[in-house]
Amino acid sequence: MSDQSTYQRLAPSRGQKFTQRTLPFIILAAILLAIPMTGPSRTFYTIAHQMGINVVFALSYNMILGKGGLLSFGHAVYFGLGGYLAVHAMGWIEDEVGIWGSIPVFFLPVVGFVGGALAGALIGWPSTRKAGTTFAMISLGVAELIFAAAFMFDSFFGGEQGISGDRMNGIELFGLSMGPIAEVYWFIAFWMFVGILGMWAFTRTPLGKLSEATRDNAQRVQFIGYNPQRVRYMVFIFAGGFAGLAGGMAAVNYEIFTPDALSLIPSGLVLIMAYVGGITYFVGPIFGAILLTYMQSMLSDFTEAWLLYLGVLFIAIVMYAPRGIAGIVFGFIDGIRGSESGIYIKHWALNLLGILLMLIGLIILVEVSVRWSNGYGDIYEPFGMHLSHTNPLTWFLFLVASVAGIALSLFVKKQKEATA
Amino acid sequence: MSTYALSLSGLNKSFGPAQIINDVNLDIEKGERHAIIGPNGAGKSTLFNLISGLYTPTSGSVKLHGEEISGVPPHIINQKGLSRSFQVSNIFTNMTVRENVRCGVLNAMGQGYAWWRNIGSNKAVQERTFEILERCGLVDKAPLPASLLPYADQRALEIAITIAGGADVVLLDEPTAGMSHSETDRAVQLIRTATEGKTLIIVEHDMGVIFDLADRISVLVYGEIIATDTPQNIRGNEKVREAYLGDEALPEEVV
Amino acid sequence: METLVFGLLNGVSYGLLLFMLSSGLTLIFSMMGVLNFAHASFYMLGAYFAFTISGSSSFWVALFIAPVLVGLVGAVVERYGLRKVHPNGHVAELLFTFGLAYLIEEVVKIVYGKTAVDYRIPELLNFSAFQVYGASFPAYRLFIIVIAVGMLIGLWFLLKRTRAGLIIQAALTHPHMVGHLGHNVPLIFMMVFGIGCALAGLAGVMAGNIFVTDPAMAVQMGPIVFVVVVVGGIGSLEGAFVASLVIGLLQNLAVGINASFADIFGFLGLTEMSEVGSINISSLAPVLPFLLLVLILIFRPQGLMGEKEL
Amino acid sequence: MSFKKTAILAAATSAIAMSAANADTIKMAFIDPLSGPFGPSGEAAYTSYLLAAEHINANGGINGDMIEVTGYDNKVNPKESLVQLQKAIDDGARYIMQGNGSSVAAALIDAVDKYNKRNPGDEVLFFNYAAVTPAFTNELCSFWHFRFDAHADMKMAAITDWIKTQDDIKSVYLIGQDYVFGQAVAAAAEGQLTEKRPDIEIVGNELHPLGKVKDFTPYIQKIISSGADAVITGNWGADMQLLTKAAAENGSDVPYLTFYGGSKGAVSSLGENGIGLLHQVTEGITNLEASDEQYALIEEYKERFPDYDYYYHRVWNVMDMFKKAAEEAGSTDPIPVAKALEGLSIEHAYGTATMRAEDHQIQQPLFISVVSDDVKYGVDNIDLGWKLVDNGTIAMDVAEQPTTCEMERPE
Repeated sequence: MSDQSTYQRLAPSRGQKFTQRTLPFIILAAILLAIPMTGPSRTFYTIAHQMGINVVFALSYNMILGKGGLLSFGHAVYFGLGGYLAVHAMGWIEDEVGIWGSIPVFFLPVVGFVGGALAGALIGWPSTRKAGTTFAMISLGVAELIFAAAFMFDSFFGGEQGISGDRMNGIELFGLSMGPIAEVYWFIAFWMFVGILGMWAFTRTPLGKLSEATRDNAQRVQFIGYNPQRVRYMVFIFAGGFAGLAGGMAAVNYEIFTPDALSLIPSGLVLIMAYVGGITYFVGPIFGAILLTYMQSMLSDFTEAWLLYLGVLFIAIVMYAPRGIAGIVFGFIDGIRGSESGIYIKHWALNLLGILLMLIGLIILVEVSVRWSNGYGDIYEPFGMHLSHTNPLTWFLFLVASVAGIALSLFVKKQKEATA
Repeated sequence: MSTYALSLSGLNKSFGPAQIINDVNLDIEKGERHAIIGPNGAGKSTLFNLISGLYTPTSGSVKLHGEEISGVPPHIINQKGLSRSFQVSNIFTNMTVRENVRCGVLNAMGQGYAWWRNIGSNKAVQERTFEILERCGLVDKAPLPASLLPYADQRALEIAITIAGGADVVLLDEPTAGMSHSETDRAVQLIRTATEGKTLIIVEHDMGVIFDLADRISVLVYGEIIATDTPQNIRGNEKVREAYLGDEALPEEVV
Repeated sequence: METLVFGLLNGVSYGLLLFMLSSGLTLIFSMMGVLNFAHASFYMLGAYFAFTISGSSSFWVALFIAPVLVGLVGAVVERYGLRKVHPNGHVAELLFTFGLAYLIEEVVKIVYGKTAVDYRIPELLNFSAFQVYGASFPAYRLFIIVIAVGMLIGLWFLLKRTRAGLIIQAALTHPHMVGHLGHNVPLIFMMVFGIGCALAGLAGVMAGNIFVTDPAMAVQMGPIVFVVVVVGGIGSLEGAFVASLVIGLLQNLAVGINASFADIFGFLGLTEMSEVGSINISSLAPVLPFLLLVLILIFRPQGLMGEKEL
Repeated sequence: MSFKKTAILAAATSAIAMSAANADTIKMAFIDPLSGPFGPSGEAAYTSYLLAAEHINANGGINGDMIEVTGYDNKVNPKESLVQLQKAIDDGARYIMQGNGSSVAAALIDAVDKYNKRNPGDEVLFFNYAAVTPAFTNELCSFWHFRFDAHADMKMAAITDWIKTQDDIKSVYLIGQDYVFGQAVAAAAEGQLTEKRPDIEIVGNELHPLGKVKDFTPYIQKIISSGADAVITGNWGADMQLLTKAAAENGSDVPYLTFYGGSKGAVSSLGENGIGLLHQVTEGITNLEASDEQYALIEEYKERFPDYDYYYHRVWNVMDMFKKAAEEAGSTDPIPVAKALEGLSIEHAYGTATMRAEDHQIQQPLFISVVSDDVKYGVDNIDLGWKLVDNGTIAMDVAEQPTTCEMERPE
């Protein structure tokens, strides 16, 4: 018995396993169950569903980017192809083609998974033989190719119009007619949970670990008896499958798929989601997906220039925080637990203040410019201030905020260097 | 015909006009500890790359336990029981030490490319990982990211990954390069225990290590093996002395 | 016959434009390893700058000033952005330029609006150069050819006949060697990036008025530029030149062909009725460059004339 | 991905907003492109809705309630449109206006049907002001959908009737956008030409990708080398403008018979070359004889939105008919309004418009006009404008087409 206890010394304890692995999922499930009890609005549901889909999509992307080291510019292809297959399946369910009549719409994400995985298996075979920039370029080429080809094969892609379906057909499962938005919630929540759990479990499998090993050092993987191309290929199929799962969720949620779903735009967005969230952490893309979806649907109501803020955020993350939001959050937690937490918090707070000041400067500049450029005579009026482009106060505020923010950041940087 | 653990015959490798390996013939018995020495640029690493499958020979053959392996991809050669280390640390930098070793263990434990099992629930894998870590003195460092290890420990991890798969033919490429004296002693001890009962082929510059470990030594100069013999005989070999003249005055220092 | 002549004429002028645009990226990519995602954004900036300048003075001023401005923007981006990201590797650089492309597009939307601006061909060149088969060939397209050839000669002269050019050439194939020789590599990088962007800007000045100057023009052109660079091969301006012409001709000739798959593969039993059979060759035009890209990457990763694999 | 232009509207109509403080607002959602290649098409219609709403509000609103029009940018993408529809409904809109792109309209009709089925008592209506694929008021007709523009077959009938009188047109080239609408136009042209002028040869039938072609030169050169005597196209937005631009550059000098020659920039990019050649079919043009009020409206629009021209006359028809229906029904709820709209007629500036009850397709006179330099109102801020051609008025009953619609109506 002593033998066993020695090797188990390295494995996490039962308590650690519970707090690090089981507990987060229990909390997630509890949150998902609790949300409808708060009586959310239609708007809330609309955004929450989009978040659920994006969370799964972004996590699937991170299977290849963060865990596999493959930068893809065409991940939406698998989302789209999985989604298309699911929409077609929705049609087959409606028409009761073959055995489809006996399959509930609730399980369409599985069809999406199969579609995405098949597409991954087909396209991944030539493209995963290479990694790095070559892979990135192939993914771009394939994405453009399939997007362009989508307009030629109308029977599958439906041309400009896309393919529509009706989710209120087939067998009802769990008493869900899937019609009203509040019923769709359970569908999205269920599959989001399954998707997160599935992809997390994947990281714990031998293949999941080998994927990380291949990312770190493909050459060495060969000398522990594995073919890195095969590892990449298999991981790619799974990533395609989970992207397809998200596509299947989207198919049921929106009841339509158009060729644009395969284009570079969603592929770029999922890249930004994963990267901004933090690709080195499993939860990173979840943060990113939630933040981006929020920006996409809520921030876009407040400002026309939300994509500009997104671009600034993305570049700032690439330049100053390559571990993303998750890196910032976990870094902060480690920092306040660390031995010099006092200094750490001070630096952190000053930095935050600096960033906020710069952000204020940026917001003033952008919002005033947007309205000036539109020429509708609209004026930016935060907190009752009347900031037009002719008002000196506008430019004064912009200058003060920006300069103070930059100065503060530089000051903190100097201080950090001095203490280090 | 008795099968050698490793047998090279008429091996040639050229890159364009440059002939790097020139008609190398070498047979290594099972269980033998064989060292390859030679001046810088002699082609030692290229030889390793040819044996381990990273390069395909221009001509000639490489046999592992009598089976032809030239032109076979590295991972297949590894599965057939040949493992190698690298001159510069070649580890999985963003994973922990334990995960590094565990990856090395997977294939031998029949895990294949499994995606349906929890890596943590396989007892045999955990035991084996622990055993390797313990043998390489890395147990205390197990939860650290490999990139944060001190240099000597990275070298130890390099060896740990190499032997983790349980290959019976082990190629070590300068395992003690850049180590201090005490670290080197520890490494030699590690190599000795870790390769117990295995066939070992080692490239080293530290002659102390070589003469301490090796049963036989081959001397590689300009891509050719000029001598293969026991350490004693190598020490007295005129051709070897000539080749090393002005490079590293080896035998005297060692004696 | 008419189709062929039209296709050739348009293909060559479009191909040369593509070369003008992608030669800069070939320089940047070969030397710095940066596959600049925002390269087409600089092309867009060129068009917008030219629109602004020609509005307040004239097209001819814009032709000289706009590329210089774009080049300066490029140099600033390299100095204060890319250089900071450089230590984090090529993927980080790629991501940086990817974000930059977003940023430039949004800034353009704010400054110039979300729809196309009315950037026009200068009156002086707005006439028909000659007639073929009843169609007139616009003088401006001829002008594009002249400018592109001029740029080609200028670039050739710069690379082959000047000291800076020799250094750049050396750096194309052996980037790290140049540093060892004691040259100021960061400065060279900044200059090459600036020049590359300026060339893209020049392409924008030339193309913005025959196509459309709108915020989507970068996204539309970007992938094609990648195709040219990758198909041409790393470190090979000749390759980029050939690839540009091939793609220009391919796309223009394809549009002119009035045949469907069924007409060509009819002997295989393909009919107009089937979905594949009814696809027109002309509708294949947008697909062809990417097909070429994927095939090249799989079967000849060093590109048409490159020496290194990607 | 929309930016709601409510703020802009509020600024533009702030005076009215004040007076409307204590009345209810009727929220109307405008879902159309407000950016990209078709942005100008959307903007032109959107600004028309804003002005129309402003006028109704200034005259006391509808049954005392004020109208609020909010723009949602759909980028002519059906999927994005459904996202925006969802958002519009969440924001409280019960009336949806859309026109650009039959692919979008098809998705909206379907989505509105489903929504109304799933959310009884909470219905929404879809006012289609420009998506003219005939199917929407035939086999795909819906109680919740009303079309305020003549559909493709009706417009094509006007064009082919006119061609019937043009003996020198012996061959025709068809070019259009590759989607449901472009296909419908091509089919209508082929069918009606063989019926009315069997001697005319169709020398080309080309579909190009929607909104993606930046240079129509190769297409124009195909047209020129085909030797066609006339070109028929349903292109709109940037696809129309770029087509005329390439036509001018390459010296194509045959009549262009279009649905949407009035798309922003088409006339100016053709310039003088377009005189007597570029034709369009519409429900009204600014240079027709009209009342002083109509002239005042045209001038007010131009003054307010100098980038655009008064083009979307049908937008005023949408709003006027909505107002009249709501007043007749005594309610602004969708179902009573829809029932009142059926069979409703109004007198507008250029004739009578009737909403045919059986398929919800508007019936009205159509006008064929051509680019001319002898006009009261120019377009694109140049001196060229649209002038009625001889015998260019097609009476309502002539333009009328039969329908196959079998509509399901709510209780």
